[in-house]
Amino acid sequence: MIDFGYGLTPSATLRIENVQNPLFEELHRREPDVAKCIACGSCTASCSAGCFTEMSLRRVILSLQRGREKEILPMLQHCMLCGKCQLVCPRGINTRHLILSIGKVYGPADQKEEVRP
Amino acid sequence: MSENVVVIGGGPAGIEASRRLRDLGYTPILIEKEPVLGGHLARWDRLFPDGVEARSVLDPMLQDLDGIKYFTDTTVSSINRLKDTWVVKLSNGLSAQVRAILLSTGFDLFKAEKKEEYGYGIYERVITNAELEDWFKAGAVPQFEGVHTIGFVHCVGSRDEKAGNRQCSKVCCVTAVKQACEFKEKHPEVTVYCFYMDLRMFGRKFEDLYLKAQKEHGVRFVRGRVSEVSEDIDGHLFVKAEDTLFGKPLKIKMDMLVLMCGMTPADGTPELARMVSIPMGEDGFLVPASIVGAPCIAPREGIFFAGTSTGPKTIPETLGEASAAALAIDRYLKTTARR
Amino acid sequence: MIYQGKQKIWSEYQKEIPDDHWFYVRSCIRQSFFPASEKMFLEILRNRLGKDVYETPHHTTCGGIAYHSEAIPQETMMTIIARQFALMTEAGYENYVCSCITSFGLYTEVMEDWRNFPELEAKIRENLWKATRREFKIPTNLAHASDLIYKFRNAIAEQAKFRLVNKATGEPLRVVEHIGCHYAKMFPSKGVGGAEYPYVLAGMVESWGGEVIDYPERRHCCGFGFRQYLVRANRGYSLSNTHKKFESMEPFKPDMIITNCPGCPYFLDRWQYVIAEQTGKTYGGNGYGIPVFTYEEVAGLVLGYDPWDLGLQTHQVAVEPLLDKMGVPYKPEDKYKGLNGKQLQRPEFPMNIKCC
Amino acid sequence: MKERILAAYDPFVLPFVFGISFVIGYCLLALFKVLVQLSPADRRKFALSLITPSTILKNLRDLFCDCLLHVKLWKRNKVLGYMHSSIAFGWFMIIVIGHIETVLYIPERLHKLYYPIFFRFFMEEQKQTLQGSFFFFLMDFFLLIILSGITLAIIKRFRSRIVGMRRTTKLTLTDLIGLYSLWAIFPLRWIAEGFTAGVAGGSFMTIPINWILHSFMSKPENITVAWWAYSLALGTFMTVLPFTRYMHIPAEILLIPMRNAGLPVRHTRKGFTLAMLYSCPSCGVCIDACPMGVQKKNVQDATVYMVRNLKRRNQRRSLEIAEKCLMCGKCASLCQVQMDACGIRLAYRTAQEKKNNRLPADFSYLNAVTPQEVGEEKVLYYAGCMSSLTPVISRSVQRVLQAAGVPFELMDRDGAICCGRPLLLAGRRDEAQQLIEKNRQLIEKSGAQILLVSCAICYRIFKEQYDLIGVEVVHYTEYFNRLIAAGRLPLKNSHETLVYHDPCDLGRGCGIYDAPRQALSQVGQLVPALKEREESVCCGGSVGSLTLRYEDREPITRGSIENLTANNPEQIVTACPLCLKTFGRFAPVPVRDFAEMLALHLETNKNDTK
Repeated sequence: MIDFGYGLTPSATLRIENVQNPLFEELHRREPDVAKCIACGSCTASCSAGCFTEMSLRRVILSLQRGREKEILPMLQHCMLCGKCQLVCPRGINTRHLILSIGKVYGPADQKEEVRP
Repeated sequence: MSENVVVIGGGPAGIEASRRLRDLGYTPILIEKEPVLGGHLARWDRLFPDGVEARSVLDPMLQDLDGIKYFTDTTVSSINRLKDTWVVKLSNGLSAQVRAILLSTGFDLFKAEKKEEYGYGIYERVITNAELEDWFKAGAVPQFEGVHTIGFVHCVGSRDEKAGNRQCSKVCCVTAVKQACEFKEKHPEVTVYCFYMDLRMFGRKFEDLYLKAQKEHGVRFVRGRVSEVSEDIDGHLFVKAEDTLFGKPLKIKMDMLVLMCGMTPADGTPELARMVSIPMGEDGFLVPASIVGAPCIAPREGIFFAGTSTGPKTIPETLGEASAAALAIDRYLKTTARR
Repeated sequence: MIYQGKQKIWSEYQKEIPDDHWFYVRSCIRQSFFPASEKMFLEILRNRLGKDVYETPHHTTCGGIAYHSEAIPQETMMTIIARQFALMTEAGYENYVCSCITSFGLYTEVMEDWRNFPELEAKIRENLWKATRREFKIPTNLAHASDLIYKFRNAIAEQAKFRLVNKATGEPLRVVEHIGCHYAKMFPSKGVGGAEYPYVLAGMVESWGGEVIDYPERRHCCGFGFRQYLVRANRGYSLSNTHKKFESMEPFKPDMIITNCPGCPYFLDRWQYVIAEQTGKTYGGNGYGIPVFTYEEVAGLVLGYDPWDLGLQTHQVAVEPLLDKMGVPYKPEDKYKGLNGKQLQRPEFPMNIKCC
Repeated sequence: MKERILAAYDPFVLPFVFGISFVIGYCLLALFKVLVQLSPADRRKFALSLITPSTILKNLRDLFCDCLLHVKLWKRNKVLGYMHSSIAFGWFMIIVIGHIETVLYIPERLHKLYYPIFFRFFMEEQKQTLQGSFFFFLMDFFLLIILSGITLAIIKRFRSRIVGMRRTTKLTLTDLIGLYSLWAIFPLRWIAEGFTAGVAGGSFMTIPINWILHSFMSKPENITVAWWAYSLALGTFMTVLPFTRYMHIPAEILLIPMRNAGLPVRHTRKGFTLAMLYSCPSCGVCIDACPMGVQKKNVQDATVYMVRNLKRRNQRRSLEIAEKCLMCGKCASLCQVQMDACGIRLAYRTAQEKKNNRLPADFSYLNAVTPQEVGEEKVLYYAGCMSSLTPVISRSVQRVLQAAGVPFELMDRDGAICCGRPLLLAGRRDEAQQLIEKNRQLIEKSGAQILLVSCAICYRIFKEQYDLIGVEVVHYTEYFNRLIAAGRLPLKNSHETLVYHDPCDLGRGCGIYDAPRQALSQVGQLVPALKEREESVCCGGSVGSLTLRYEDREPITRGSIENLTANNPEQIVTACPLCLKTFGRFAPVPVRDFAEMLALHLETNKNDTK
């Protein structure tokens, strides 16, 4: 292998047709509101954690829709669940339950089995 | 004998205005260049926001044409001013002398092939909103083998100076959402994308339809204008856009792409405008005396407008304006003394 | 693919290309990258077709590389171009043909600018006068050299000794045509066939028996991009661009690539080597690359010129597999012989991409 | 008195003996299970409480008042109170008197479980004595009391509205068996004792029955049939008891001392929680109490059904109910056995999150927030995150403080760190603890001695979980009321009619009901809501519910507003930003914050910049 001093840069292009989404479907089953987002950004603008971090619920939802679940953890881990986003959401999305559901559906995929009825 | 009024253009605006004029005691002479009346509405299958059949709106109108003289397959050869009247000569050899003319010349769908980068007319799987409507009407969406993903491209030829149309066509957003829902109803397994710049859900229940598309049908909305379309070796489409909410370019393989062609001024309108010496707007639509206060009155005596000849409108707006135009004509004819 | 749809678009983008009497200007870099190409252009037009093509040793760069690398300001570039026009005017020509796509784009842009801003043109005239005491007329017709080959493609086809056809199977060769970005993307009406579905090279391929491939990244830039290539730290972008195109065309199994720009064939050719070295991947089958040609080289091959006289040995990607497909005879032992018939040094072969 | 049946035995006692043995055995096992499931610390705490004199007294009082007299129920509903206490106390007295009689007349038979119960069968009255008549009278008197209670119960069963209940619990099959056998016990006893009243003696209830019975059937074998029936009813009732809601009768005896020992809910169905689950009498008070009940589909989510699902180990439903609840605490505050409904739900949520949440939390960014020096003389005001969406609150608080001349400092001018209660309510206890710790540092290091809080949600967690040393946490309703009492806040009374809404976390959560009312009475005329104080109806906006959708919260809010506006107040006043925002959406009259109301009525508006 020759070192040319440069190399191929990975494509920044989103390829969403390859998004195989059983996880997103599971999330949608738990919290159907996830489909209602109109990306207005009210949640992000009012976010208590957003004062200090890059937390953006709008972005989290979009990332999940685009199959980029790896990008959500750095944001969601800062959430204090204060619920301001739920108060400001014009579509009435149950944001807190959405966040809690994301925590159960996504996340480092090792770990425990869900309590089954 | 009742007074004649010439109505040019037999779409919903022309038919509705003719019926109202007849109700007011005039004899409308309705001229339509196509073989049938109804304009674009005759081609459409279902209407937003509730999905009522276009037929259910148009048919009652077409069954109520008594007292209206209408000529299909007919165009206007010339219009001349004679004292306080207009002499209208038709392509079928007839002519009429009237005091009022209503221009309800409507619109043409933007010619999708003008947006070369979308490949309409080059790639089989790129179709227009009107063609999809044809398919819905025929009751069968053509089965390209294994259609898994389809996309709707909003603003094709609208809000696009390069395409010669700066204006928003107003109805395409909600039409796209309506068609996306219809498609999902027929083929729930298909993934449907809408590529939009803004979603202009201005009308009553339009937002509900949008919500339904998201919530019930899982239609995926991507904010970003499609930049180019190409074909892969199997004939699938490659669609490129920027996901502007995500801030990244996006590429997606599609099995079908529907172009939401916007409204452009009808081809024949400038010629008619020239015949009666009224100005055309910069955008190619007719210009009323006051766009706010007198939207159906031309700045020339005896000329009136209705419908999309003065800019994009929905069906209810068009019908409302047709009635308003009929009243404006009636008032004009009654207040100007007849010689 | 609906072919008639493309034809319809092509019919809307037909530019006027005069038949004869051209003032020819060369490209800065093609003479070293593809040394026989410009010679072949003159050869075909003058000797094969009997056209009047004038060339003067006084012409220079158009300034494009410096301009696009932001090394010189616009006015300087325009003045350089004005001088070129002056040379044409002095030689008594009105039709200007250039070998380089960057130049073609720049000439188009400058002429368009002057049309829109006459005061700018006046200023440039003044600059030129002050600097060189020359005056110029704006060319009546501006063409890229590929426009002329396109125009005479059928005449060339009539004299063809070989066709872009697989001799063994009789099938047309599968050809990727790559158009330089500056040919028509900026001014679609100035290119044959427009910007979206350019016909200039596709027309040649069709005339000479090949089949054009319409692959998804057909419109994409080759990756040259001036600053992307000229600055080494940015070369990854350039490489990635090229890589993207090859990945996209790979399923179509192209036999060859034809180009009309100085940079494109160079990068499409050389980056195949770099990609092979970095990823181990080759695109041409059997460990070979996809051979990349200029349109003059292809015209030369079709007309039966010796591949080594066409300078094909300067390509990184071996052209022999294609020559074999077309049935063009060649002597492998002559590949690295100099003009004097003496064997030059054979190049060291790379590891991952097969060469001959 | 003389023993009539010398064997002191008859086969008819067998059903009863079986029943009572079974129920005692079962209860002992259950007791053992509960005690084993307690954590060692809790067990120690419980044992200690059982020998603490003050707790012993309290236990006795509670057992008497709650189990026998149903004092709480009396306060709430006299008919229901009478119904329950008549049966419970009456039955208890019959058992006690039966034993006294046995002790008095034939103490050697006391070891036979059934003897005091069937005393009248085994003994005969030889000659009438005053003492005998007294006991006969007492027995018949309490039987009458019980029968009156049973009559009420039967009426309630078919016409619950008569006793003031809108919805009652849907009974299970075993519940029904228990119910009917319970109903049968006392009429059968009446008949059985009536048969023997001729020989065994009786009083005003049993003697007349004796006459009537003997007028048409005097055969002695009928006597045994009646006593068999009585014993069978008792036996049936006791045998099914552990599987019915009547399990609450023995369970409460355990629950009361456990509760008085101050044990916390630690598990979803073990230990203390299990004792609570056993103690639920399925009375259904929680059904009407639940604000979600405005929608019929939510009735199944009332606490009584949660208990039932937990008992049946129905995880899916238990989880649904646990996550849906608004955590307003109304059911718990009305519950006869003081079921910690919210505590159990919270335990459920916490267990769920512990098991299934796979996203770690990281609040290290909060390190960037440093304590500000406030000093002792200033009040530290924490507005809370919600208040940034209701700026009227923090602005009004500041105006009132300025008017009263109280020096203060805002703790969260640049965005609040959440108090942690929303996380806690979502079951993320450890994460909440991180925020609590951070806030505690900020507060304690500020040097302030008073932390003023205007959000009821924050206030509750500050009170319950923060354990702030040297800092008094005070809600603005209390603090402003103090200022008024001290004459530092001159207010003018507009005599507008106001209704005050008790926010769940402030009222039921922290027991603050009077301070806001006292203060508000200075600026307007308070009118009562239909239900208020501990029965106030949640606004529906609560962060307590995890799964309730926006569209399902609206009916709750409207229901709550209906409750508030029953007496046509001109304004609604609340003391929680979330209630303010929630009511604001649908209320037909202006909704004002408590501080806003005071600020609007400040006498000297010198500082009023409007």
